[in-house]
Amino acid sequence: MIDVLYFAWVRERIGKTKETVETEAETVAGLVKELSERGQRYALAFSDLGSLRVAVDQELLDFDASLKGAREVAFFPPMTGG
Amino acid sequence: MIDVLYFAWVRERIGKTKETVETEAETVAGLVKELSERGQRYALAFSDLGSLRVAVDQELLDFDASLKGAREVAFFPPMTGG
Amino acid sequence: MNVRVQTEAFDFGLEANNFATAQTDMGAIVTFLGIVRNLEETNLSYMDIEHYPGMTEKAIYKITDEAANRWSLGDILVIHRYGRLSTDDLIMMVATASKHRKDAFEAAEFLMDYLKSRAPFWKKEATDQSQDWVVSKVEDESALKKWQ
Amino acid sequence: MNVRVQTEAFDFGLEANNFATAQTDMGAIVTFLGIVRNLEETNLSYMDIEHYPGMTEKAIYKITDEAANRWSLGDILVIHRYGRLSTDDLIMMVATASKHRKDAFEAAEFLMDYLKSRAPFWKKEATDQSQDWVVSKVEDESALKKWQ
Repeated sequence: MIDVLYFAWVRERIGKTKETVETEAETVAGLVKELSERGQRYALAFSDLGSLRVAVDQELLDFDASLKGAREVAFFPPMTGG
Repeated sequence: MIDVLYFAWVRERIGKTKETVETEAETVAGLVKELSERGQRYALAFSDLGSLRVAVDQELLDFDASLKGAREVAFFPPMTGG
Repeated sequence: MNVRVQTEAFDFGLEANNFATAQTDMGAIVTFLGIVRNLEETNLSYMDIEHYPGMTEKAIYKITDEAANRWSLGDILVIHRYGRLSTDDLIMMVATASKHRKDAFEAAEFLMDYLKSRAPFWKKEATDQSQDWVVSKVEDESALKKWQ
Repeated sequence: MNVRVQTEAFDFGLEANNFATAQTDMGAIVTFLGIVRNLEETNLSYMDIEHYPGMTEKAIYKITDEAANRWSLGDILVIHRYGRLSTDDLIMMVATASKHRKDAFEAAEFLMDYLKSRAPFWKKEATDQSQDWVVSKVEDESALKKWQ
């Protein structure tokens, strides 16, 4: 069971801020593949991974990062703070 | 007739803030040579030109700068503002 | 080190003075202040800043720790707002204190470069025409290269 | 552009706020503040700053003009004190305003580097032991090279 969070336009595109997902995926990329199969909104949101960033347990990582022991995964566009 | 100004330790070493000098020197270096002959205080103050800076009419210049038309020459150590 | 992520407005001058006064042997203080501006020819009505509660402060502390490791600093302050902001509102500020001006300057610029694209904030600008997420700039990503 | 050479104390926060508030379309403000510190192991009693009346403001404006030519700036503020200062007194400040943080940062650092060794100020530090003119640092001269 992993909490999946969405921010900014990813949140808007998917239409959720957060959901709990049952997954056997071993990496973020595997999770993305599963999520993308959940429908058009998801497929669209995840259609270009180059325009997405991911945090696993609140740490910025790459899409090939392991999900072993992960409790929270967040997807969002490149940050625009400052 | 040129006003010659001294600042910081140059002022202290020569013992004057300002004096008016009658000179035929064509360059700052020429003026320095004349001033150095005015006594030990001057000779000491001008003994190491590498540790001195000069401004002609309030503009930082080199010791080979011309004195043509100059009204004010200032001698001082490297600046330490900021 | 002091990191504040808040919706409330802050007083830049007051924060800057408090920061400077709190130092005892740091002679060089550098601050950066970011203000909401109507830079494009569009007519900005307001800006919404979203962030990632839980991760945000952690991510900022990671950046300030890195700055403290790389430069000789006495103190760091980061304030970043989220929520709805209007033109002329203060978005965020950074302050650094060091014995040496070079350290204070470089650390402040480093903090800004990393806060810009490594702290989880997202800006959405609303004009009378539309609402658009601000797109990250290639320059912002390449600005990080000089610190690597 | 605003250059002030004065004996009077100034309020850093107030000046920083006034500077920021006076801007209309500059989103990035950088400030530098220099404070008298007891950095060495000697016991600083006070500091006297001498300057060259007549030349000082002219020299500073030359530096601010150069900064305005090199970077895209909306405004510049320089305040530099002279006369007798004690530990914790504010010596000087610089503020820059730009649309872009990089310009504001670089211009402020450029101003500091040039004010340090091209504006006619001389510091003399008095301790309970002695009074000594501050010697210019090789680093301060070499700091100018990166702008040439």
